[in-house]
Amino acid sequence: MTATPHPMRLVTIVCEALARDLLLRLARECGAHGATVSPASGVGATGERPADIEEGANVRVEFVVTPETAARILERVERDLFPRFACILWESDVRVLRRGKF
Amino acid sequence: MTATPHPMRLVTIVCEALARDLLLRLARECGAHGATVSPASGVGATGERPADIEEGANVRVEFVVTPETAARILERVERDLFPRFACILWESDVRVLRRGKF
Amino acid sequence: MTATPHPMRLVTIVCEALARDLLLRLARECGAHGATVSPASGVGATGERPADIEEGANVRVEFVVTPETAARILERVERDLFPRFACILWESDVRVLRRGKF
Amino acid sequence: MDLLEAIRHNLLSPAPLFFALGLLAAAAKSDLKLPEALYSSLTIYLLAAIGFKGGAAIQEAGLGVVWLPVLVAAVLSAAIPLWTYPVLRFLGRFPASDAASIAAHYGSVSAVTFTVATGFLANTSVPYEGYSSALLAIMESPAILVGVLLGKMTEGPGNPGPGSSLREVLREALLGKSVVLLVGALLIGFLCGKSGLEKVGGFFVAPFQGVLALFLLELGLVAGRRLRDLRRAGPFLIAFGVLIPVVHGAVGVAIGLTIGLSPGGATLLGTLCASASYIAAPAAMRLALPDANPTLSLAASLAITFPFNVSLGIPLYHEMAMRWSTP
Amino acid sequence: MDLLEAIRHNLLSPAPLFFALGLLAAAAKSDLKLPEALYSSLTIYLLAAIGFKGGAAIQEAGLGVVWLPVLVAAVLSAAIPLWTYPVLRFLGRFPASDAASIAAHYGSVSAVTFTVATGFLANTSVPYEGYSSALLAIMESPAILVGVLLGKMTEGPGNPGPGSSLREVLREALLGKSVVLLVGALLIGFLCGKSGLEKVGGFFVAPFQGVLALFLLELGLVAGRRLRDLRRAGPFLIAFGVLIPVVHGAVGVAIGLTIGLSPGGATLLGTLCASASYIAAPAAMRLALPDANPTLSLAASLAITFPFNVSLGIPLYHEMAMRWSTP
Amino acid sequence: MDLLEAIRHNLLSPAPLFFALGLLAAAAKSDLKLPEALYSSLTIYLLAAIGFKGGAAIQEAGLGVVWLPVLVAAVLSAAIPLWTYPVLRFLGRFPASDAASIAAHYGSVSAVTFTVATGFLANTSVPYEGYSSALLAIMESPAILVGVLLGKMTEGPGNPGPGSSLREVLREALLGKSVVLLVGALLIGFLCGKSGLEKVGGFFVAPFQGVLALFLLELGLVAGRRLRDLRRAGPFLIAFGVLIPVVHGAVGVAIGLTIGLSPGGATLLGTLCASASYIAAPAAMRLALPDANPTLSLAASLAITFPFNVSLGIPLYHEMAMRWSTP
Ligand SMILES: Nc1ncnc2c1ncn2[C@@H]1O[C@H](COP(=O)(O)O)[C@@H](O)[C@H]1O
Ligand SMILES: Nc1ncnc2c1ncn2[C@@H]1O[C@H](COP(=O)(O)O)[C@@H](O)[C@H]1O
Ligand SMILES: Nc1ncnc2c1ncn2[C@@H]1O[C@H](COP(=O)(O)O)[C@@H](O)[C@H]1O
Ligand code: NA
Ligand code: NA
Ligand code: NA
Repeated sequence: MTATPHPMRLVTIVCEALARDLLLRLARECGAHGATVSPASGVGATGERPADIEEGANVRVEFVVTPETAARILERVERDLFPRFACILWESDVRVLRRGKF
Repeated sequence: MTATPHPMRLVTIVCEALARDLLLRLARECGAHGATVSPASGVGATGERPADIEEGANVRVEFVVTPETAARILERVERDLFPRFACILWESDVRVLRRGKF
Repeated sequence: MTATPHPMRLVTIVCEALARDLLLRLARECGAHGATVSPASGVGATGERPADIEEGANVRVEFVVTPETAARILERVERDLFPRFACILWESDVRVLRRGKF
Repeated sequence: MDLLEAIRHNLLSPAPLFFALGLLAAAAKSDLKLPEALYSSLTIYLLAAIGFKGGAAIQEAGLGVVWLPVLVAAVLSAAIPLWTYPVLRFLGRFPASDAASIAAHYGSVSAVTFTVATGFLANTSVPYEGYSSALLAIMESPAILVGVLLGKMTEGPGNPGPGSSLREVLREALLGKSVVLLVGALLIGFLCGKSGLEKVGGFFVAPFQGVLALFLLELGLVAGRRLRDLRRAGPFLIAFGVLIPVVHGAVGVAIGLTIGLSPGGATLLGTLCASASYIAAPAAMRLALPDANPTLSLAASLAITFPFNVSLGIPLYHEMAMRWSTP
Repeated sequence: MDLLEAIRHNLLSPAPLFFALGLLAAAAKSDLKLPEALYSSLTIYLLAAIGFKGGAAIQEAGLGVVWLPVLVAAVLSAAIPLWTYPVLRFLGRFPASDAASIAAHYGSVSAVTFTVATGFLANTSVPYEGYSSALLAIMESPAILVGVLLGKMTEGPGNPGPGSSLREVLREALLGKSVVLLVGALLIGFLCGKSGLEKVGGFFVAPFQGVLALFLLELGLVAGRRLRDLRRAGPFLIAFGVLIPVVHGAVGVAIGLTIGLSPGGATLLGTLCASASYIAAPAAMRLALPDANPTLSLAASLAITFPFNVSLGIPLYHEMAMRWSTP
Repeated sequence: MDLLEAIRHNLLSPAPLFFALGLLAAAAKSDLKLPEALYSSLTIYLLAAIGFKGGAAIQEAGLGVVWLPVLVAAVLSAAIPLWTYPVLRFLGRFPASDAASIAAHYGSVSAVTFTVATGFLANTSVPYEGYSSALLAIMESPAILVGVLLGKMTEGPGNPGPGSSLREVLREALLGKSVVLLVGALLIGFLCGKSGLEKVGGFFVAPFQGVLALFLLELGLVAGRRLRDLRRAGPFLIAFGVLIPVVHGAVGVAIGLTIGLSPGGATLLGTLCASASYIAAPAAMRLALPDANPTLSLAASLAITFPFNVSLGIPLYHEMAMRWSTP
C-alpha cells in the first residue's frame, strides 16, 4: 500500500481563548470536519497576551479542509471574528492522507 | 554570512497522547533526526478530545525531514497508526537553515 | 465582502524556553509586528527536552511576516541564536487576511 | 483600635504584602510567574472553599434569617450599574459600551476582596454573620445582566455575530464557572452542614489563608502587568477606581446596618458593594459587548480598585460600620 | 443505622455531592473545568497518600497478618475477568476485544471508589483493617494482564504493529504510573512506619478528604461529558454497569468475611471487587487491544458503575457485611 | 546517636525515599511523571514557605543577631567558586566556560537540600537558629555573579550576542524568580512576624514536609533521566560531585561554629556550602555563558551532589558539628 498524499488547505487561526467555541462552531458550519486546538500566548497589535490568566490567553486552532471550505472559513472569520476579537489567520497548502476525512 | 534556506518537508501528526512514544520511535526508524511535540485538544470523527484527562488528550508532533524520510513516515503512519489510533497527518513544503541537521 | 488572502511568510522557530525573550526582541528589531508562542517539548541533536522542568522545555514561536522581514529574522537567528541555544527554524509560504497588519 | 492602627494592622498581614510583592516583581520585570494551571486551581479552591463554608453557615443560621440580606444584596448588585453607567458615560465621556462594561464590573463582586475582608475581621476579632458568603454568591450575576442590557440598549442595530445574543449572555452570567462553583459549593455546604465541614476542614479551612496569600502574589503579578494600561486609561478612570468604592462601601454599610446586620456583616456588605469583579464580569462582557475595551475595565478593577480595597478600603468600611452602629 | 439511613448519610457528604455538581455542570454545558495539570496532580496526591498510609499500616499490622488477604485479593482480580468476559461476549454480544477490555476494567479497581468507602466507614465509625490499601494496590494489575490475554487469544493473526507485544503490555500493567506510585508509596510507608506518617501527616492525611471532594468534582465533569456516549452503548451495558458491581460486591464481602476480615475490611474488599478501573486499565487496554472501543469501557466504568458505587453500592456492601458477619 | 544510626534514620524518612522512588521509576522507564505546572507550583510553594518562616524567625531573633552570619554566608558563597574554578580547570581539564559554570553551581545553594537538613535536625531534636533560611536566601546570588565574571574574563573577544551583557546577568542573578520569591517572602515574614505566621501556618507550615516529599519524587524523576548524561560527564566530575561537598561542608561547619552558631545552625551552614544549585544557577549560566554545556553542571549537581547530600552528607555534616563543638 503506497501512501499518496492529496492536496488540501491548512487554515490556522490564533485568537483570544474566549473566542474558541464561537470559532469551532463557525468552522463546523462552514464544513470543517475537525479541528486541533493548542494553547498559546502571544504579542500583537493589542499588546501582550500572557497565558497565566485564561481570560487573557490565546488559542491556536488549525483546520485541515478543502479549498472551498477554507474560502468559506476565511469569509466568516473576516466578518464575525475580526471586528470583535484580537485574532489573526493564515492559510497554506498541505497534503494529507485519507482524503475522505476532510 | 547569508542565510540561504534549503527545501525540506514538514510532517505534522495529531494523535492520541497515548500514541506519542510509538510515533516518535517509528519516525526515528524512518530517519527523522528530531521532533517537536506540543499538547493539543481537538474535535474530529472520533468525537471531542478534551485535554483535561491526559488519556483523552492529543499531541501534535512535527517532524522536519527530507522528502525521502517524509515518504517513509507517511507509509508507516498509514500502516501502523491509522488503524489503531485516532490520528491525522498533513505534510507541507518548508525551507530550513542548516540542512545538515535533517 | 470577499476575503482575498495575501502572500506572506511564516517563520517557525523551536528553541529552549530560556531563549524566548531574546528571540522575541530580535524579531521585533527585524520588523515583526507580532508573535505566537506555544509550549513544546522535543527531541533533537542535543537530546531529549522534556517539558517538566521549565528550564529544559522548548518554546515554539511563530512569526507571520513579509518576505523581507523573514530574511532578516533568518539572518539574525543564524548569527545570534544558533551558536548559543538548541534551536531549529523553518520557513514556509502562507496567505493572510488583512495584509496591513504584517 | 482607631482607623490608622487598623490600616497598619491590615497592611502588615501576609495577603496584602504578597500582593505588593507581586506588583513589585512585575514592575521590576522579574521572570517570576505562576503557571497558568496554578492560577486556575487556586481560583477553584478559593471559590469552592468560600461557598462550602458559607453553605454550612446558612444551614446553621436557618433560611429564615438569611433571605432578607440575600435579597437586598441582589438588588444592590443590580442597582449599582444604574448609577455607575451615567457617571462613566456623561462625566467620564466613555462610549456607551465601555461605560456599560465598567458599570457591570463594579456592580459585580470580587471574591478575593471579600476574603481579605473576612480575614481582617477575624484578625481584629470582630464577629460577622457566617452566611455572608451567600451575599457574595448572589451578587455576582445581577450586575452583569444589567450591564449587558445597558450596553445593548444603546448599541446601534447591525450584525450582532454569533455569541452576542441575550441568551448566550444569560448563560454566561448564570452558568459561568465562578457562579457555578460558588453556588454549587454553597448548596453542598448547606446540605452537608457542620459535620460535612469538619470532614473537609483540613483542606477547605486550615490552609485557606495561606492559599489566599499565594493567590494574591499572582494577582499582584497580573495587576503589575496591567499598570502600563492605566496610563492609557487616563486620570478620570483612576479617580473613579478610588472614589466609587468609597461611595459604594458607605452605601453597603449603611444598608447592611439598616437591615439588621452586625457591624462585621455590614462591613462585608460594604466591601462587596465596593469591590469590582475581575473573574466573572470580564469574560461575560467580552462575549456580550465586544466593542467595549477589556483593558479599561480590567485595569480599573484589578490595578486600582482591588489594591485600594485590600489596603485602605476594608479598614475604612469597618470604621464606618463601627461608628454608624453605635447609637 | 439501617440501609436507607446509611445511603442518605453517604449521599449527603461532600464527596458524592461534588461529583453530582460536576455531573450537573457538565450536563448544563457550563464552562467550568479543572486544568489538566490539576487533574493529574490530584491523582498523584491521592495515590501517594493512599499508598503511604497503607504501608505504614502494614508495618503496624505485620506481614504475617497481611499476606493472606493480599493473596486472595490478587486472585480475585485475576478471576473476575474470567467470568465477566463470557457474560459480555455471549449475553451482551460484544466483539471479543471489547468484551476483554471491559472485563479487564471491572477486574481492576478504582482507587477513588475505595477512598470514598473508607470515608464512609470512618463517618459511620466502623473500624477496618488499616492495611486495606495493600489490597487496592495488588488488585490493579492482575485483571489487566488476564484481560489482555483473553483479548489476544481471540484476536485473529495479522500485523500486531508496534506496542502491542505482550512485553509492552506487561510493562504497562506493572510499570504504569498508578501502579508505580501506589506500590512505591506503600513501600515507603512500610519503611517509614508510623513516625514517618506523622511527619507528612499535615499533607497526606489532614487535607485528604477535602482533596478527594475536589477530585470528585472533576470526575463528575468528565463523567458528565461521557453521558452522551452511554446512549451509543445501549441498555445492556447500562444494566451490566449496575448489576455486576452488586454481584462482585457480594462475592468480595463473603470471601472477605471467610478469610477473617472485620466487617469493615470485608466492605472494602467488596467495594474493590465491585469497582471498575478508569485510570490504569484504559491506558493499558488502548495500547494492548487497539480494536477495543475505549468509549464503551470508560463510559460504563466512569458514568455508570462509579456513581452507582459511591452513592448506593458502598452502603449496600456494608449492609451485606454487617448481616453476614453476625452469627 | 552515632553516624551510622543517623544515616539510617535519615534514609528511612519520607523525603529521601520518595527521591529514590523517582530515581527507580525513571530508571525503569515508567511513564510516571508530574505535570510541569506541579513542578513549578511546588517550587514556588517551597520557596515562599521557607522565606516566610525565615523572615518571621529573623524578626524574633532581631537584626542585631542575624547580620554577622548573613555577611559570612554571602562571603562564603562568593568565595567558593574562586577555588572550585581552578580545580575544575586544571585538575579536571574542563574548558574555561564549563569550569566557571560548574563553580557557580557549587557556590550557589539548593533550597531543597537545606530543607531536608532542617527536617533531619527536627527529627533528631537538634535545635537550630530559626533565621537560618536568611543564609539560604543570601547565598543564592553571589556565586552566580562570581562565576559569570570568571567565565567572561577568560572568554575570547567576539560578538557576545544579545543577553550576555553583564547587566543582563546581574538582572538574572538578582531578579531571577527564586531569588525574588525567597527574599520577598523573607521580607514579608519579617514584617508580619509570628502572628502573621500563625495565620498562614495551616498552609506554609503544616503540610510542608509532605509537599517536600512529593517534590523529591519529581526531583528523583528528573535526576533519573539525567543519569545517562553522567556517563558522558566522566569519572572526574563524579568524584568531584561527591568530594567537594564534603570539603565545603567541613568548611561551612567550622566557620559556622567559629562565628557562634549552634551545632544545628553550623550543620545548616555546612549543608548550604556543600549543596549545589539546580534552579537559579542553571538559568543564569545558560544566558551568561552560552558556551558552557548545561548538561555537565546539571548532572553533577542534581544526579550526584544532591542525592549524596540528602542521604549521607547531612548526617555527616551534623556529626562534624557535634564533634567540633564539644570542647
Ligand atoms: N505577525 C504575527 N505573527 C504571529 N502571530 C501574531 C502576529 N500578529 C499577531 N499574532 C498573534 O495574534 C494575537 C492577536 O493579535 P493582535 O490582534 O495583533 O493583538 C497575538 O496575541 C499573537 O498571538
Ligand atoms: N479536519 C481537521 N483539521 C484539524 N485537525 C483535525 C481534523 N480532523 C481531525 N483532527 C484532529 O485529529 C484528531 C483525531 O481525529 P479523528 O480521528 O477524526 O477523531 C482530532 O481530535 C483533532 O485534533
Ligand atoms: N527534525 C526535527 N523536526 C522537528 N523538530 C526538531 C527537529 N530537530 C530538532 N527539533 C526541535 O528542536 C529542538 C532543538 O533541537 P537540537 O538543537 O537538535 O537539540 C528539539 O528539542 C526539537 O524540539
Ligand atoms: Na461591587
Ligand atoms: Na473490580
Ligand atoms: Na554551595
